[in-house]
Parts: sequence; structure tokens; C-alpha cells
Amino acid sequence: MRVVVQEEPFDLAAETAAFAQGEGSSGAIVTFTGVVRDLDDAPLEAMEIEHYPGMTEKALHDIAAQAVARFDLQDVLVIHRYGRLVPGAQIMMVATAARHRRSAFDAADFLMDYLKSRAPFWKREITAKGESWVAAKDEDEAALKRW
Amino acid sequence: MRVVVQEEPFDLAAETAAFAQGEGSSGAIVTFTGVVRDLDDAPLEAMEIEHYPGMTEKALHDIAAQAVARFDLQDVLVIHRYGRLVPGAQIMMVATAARHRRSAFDAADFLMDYLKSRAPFWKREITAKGESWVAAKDEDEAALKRW
Amino acid sequence: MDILYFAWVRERIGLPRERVDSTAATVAELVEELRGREERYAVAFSDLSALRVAVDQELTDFDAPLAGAREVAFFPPMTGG
Amino acid sequence: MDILYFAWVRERIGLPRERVDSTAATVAELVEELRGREERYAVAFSDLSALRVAVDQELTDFDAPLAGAREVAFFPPMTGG
Repeated sequence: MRVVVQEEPFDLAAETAAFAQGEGSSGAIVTFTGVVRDLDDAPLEAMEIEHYPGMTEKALHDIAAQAVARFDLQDVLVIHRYGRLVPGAQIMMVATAARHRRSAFDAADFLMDYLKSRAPFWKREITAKGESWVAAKDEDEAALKRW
Repeated sequence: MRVVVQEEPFDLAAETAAFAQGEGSSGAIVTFTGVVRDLDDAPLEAMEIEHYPGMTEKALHDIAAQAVARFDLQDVLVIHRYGRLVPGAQIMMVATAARHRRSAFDAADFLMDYLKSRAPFWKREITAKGESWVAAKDEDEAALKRW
Repeated sequence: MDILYFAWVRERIGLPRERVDSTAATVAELVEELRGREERYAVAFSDLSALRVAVDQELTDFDAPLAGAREVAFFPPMTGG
Repeated sequence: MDILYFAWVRERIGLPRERVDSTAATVAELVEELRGREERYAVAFSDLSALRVAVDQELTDFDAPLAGAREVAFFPPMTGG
């Protein structure tokens, strides 16, 4: 299990290779990568991510440990950035390894639902028209009830 | 859209990076990688994968195109190997890119369900005790009904 | 027309492909002809529910017509992924 | 005890953290004290349904006890991932 919270970019290729390398005994590896994208209605200049140092690391560890126990994972990786990110930049990734496909998929899905609503990150979008905090969606909170 | 059928190993890290590189406009990238693993009850010496040259490429293209249309993907990648593979070897991967997380996850899941039961590959497991063709599971066929 | 066999169907029949002259109108009729040839065919085709068929590299059913078909393949349910 | 504010709560109150001496027994009581201080606190805490709270870096509820707490953080619903 590895949890990383950092401002710098991460190397998706190297992280994926290292994760897969350690997981020869797993049948299934799933990765999810979140990328900053333009808004539906306006070009985005940047996304700024604020977080709660200390609590963030604890929350991510806790979520990752829950995923391991619940989906019988052989390994899990969570990387999440903070600070100023431009469109096209990779915000975060999770990777899951399990003996069976369904577990690896469900665990990645579970991690994303929990990261979205239970890890202390707040996104702010900066466009030519101004800046605004991204509002949490009711559907994100509702998604947790699936698990 | 890229579909590859080959005997040689593929470079998961390089493929993932190249796929993500081309997808700056997507918010979500999901990859699934299948790895040869030991059986539940016996060590596996090798897995041999037979396929139907010609039909395989057509079936994979067709499945990938269905995924793009159905989940509004911005890109999709399918790589599947054949021949003799040893435990720990990567058998196949899919990658999906979409504006939204749910689409990317569902598309990868859809691709795996269809690759499993609709792409002309047949697996044979070789152990110290003998060799046998992997039997299709009723649940794999049933999984297609989800879509 | 070319007939292809894969996986254990190939093993039971003992060859990966063969050329067959047939006037069968459907896959099912072709299967009947093959069954009548030799024991190994009868064994391979004894349980159609365990078999799948592709005509010209498209999955289809046993009642599919063969008019114009160039290639028919028989194999067990697929196990990709 | 340290009180931390994040995102728009931090902006409305105008600072990221402050040290507060309080005898509040619960988070809700602490919020009442803060509301009574100045208008900017009253505004930031006007709708508790729009806020989340963590005590000693664990998410909790507004009726959570504060006995022994060293750090209380207020922030909007999280938007990670």
C-alpha cells in the first residue's frame, strides 16, 4: 500500500510500471487517472487544489486500507496532487491489484467515490471570467451509499 | 482508437503514458491489465492462448467501436496477446478516456466483458499435472446482459 | 468453402482447417454433413450447445444461411480477456 | 485549541487558522461562540448544512464532543478526486 500527497507532477508510466511489477501474483490491475480538463462552457486557465496537510494523508491511508480489506486487494496505490494545475495536467491516480477482475474494478471505483467526498481536497476553477470553488454534487455523496 | 493483437509482450508503462498523453481533453482515464496468475489449486507452468487471425482483429475493432459510441469515449486502446505466456506475464490491456469518470469505468468494464466472451481467444492451462482448455463460465455470458 | 477449427474442436477433429465442397444451405446442414463423415467429426459435433460458429469471421447461429460464405469456423465458447 | 478553516470558509473568515480558548463542550457550542464574535463568522457559519467539520483530523458531526480536542477544522464539502 502506498499513499502519496504532493504538489509535483507524478510519472504515470513509472508509477504504473512499478505497481504492475510488484504484482505478478495478481490477475487484474486497474488504474484510474484524473486529468484537468476544460469546463463544459468556458476554457479553464487553471485549477487550484487546496488540502488539509496531515488530515489528507490520514484520510487517504484510511480509504486505501478500507479498500484493501473490503475487496481483498493484493496492493493499492493512491497519488493525489495539490496546488495549481493547468488543463491536461494529471491530478491524481489510483491503482488496484486483485486476483479477480471484479474486485480490482470495484475497488478503484470505491476509492474514487471516497476520494471525491471524504478526502480533504477543495478545487477552485480559474477562468477568464473569474474564480470559483467547485461545489460538491449531491450525486457524489449519494454514490457512497452504493458501498 | 487503437487495437493490437500480438504475440510479443507490450510495454504497459509506455502504452499507458502514450494513451494519457494524447488525452489532455479527457477528465478520466481507466486502464485494465490482465496478468497470468497461478491457479487456485496448482502452480501454473504456462498459459497458451490460441486465436483466430483475421476474425480477432475484426472482433476487437468492433467491440472497441461499440464502446466508443456507447460511452462517448474520446479514445480507446485494446491490446491482446496470444501464444505461450508464463505466470506474471501481462496478457492484455484496455484503456479508456472520457470526459467523465463513470463513462471511463463503465467502458473498461464493458470492454472486458465483451473481450472475455466475444473475442475469439481460447486459453489453455499447462500445469505439472497436465493441460486443459479453460472452460467459459456461465457468469461470463450472463455478464453481457448487463449492457 | 474453408472450414476452420479452434481449441478442442481442432484437437478432436485433428486439423486446423480444411477445404470442403458442400451444398449445405445452413450451418446446421453443414454440421450434419460433417457428422456423417467420420467418428471424430461426430464426436466433435456431438453437443452443439458447447460450440460456437462464425461465418466469414462474424459470430452467428447454427441456423445461419451459408449462401456465398467463404469461411466457416467452429470453436468452443471463447475465453479471452 | 487550534481552529482551521479551508476553502471558502477560510476566505470568508479571512484567515487559515487561529488559536481559540473555549470551554465549548461540543462543536455546535463552539460554532455558537464563533458566530457571536463578528459578522464574518456569522456569515461563514450561517448555514451549517453547507459545512463539514473535523476534530483532530477526523471527520465528525456538529454534535461531537470537544473534550481533549486539540484541532478543529471547518470546511465545505470536499471535492477531491
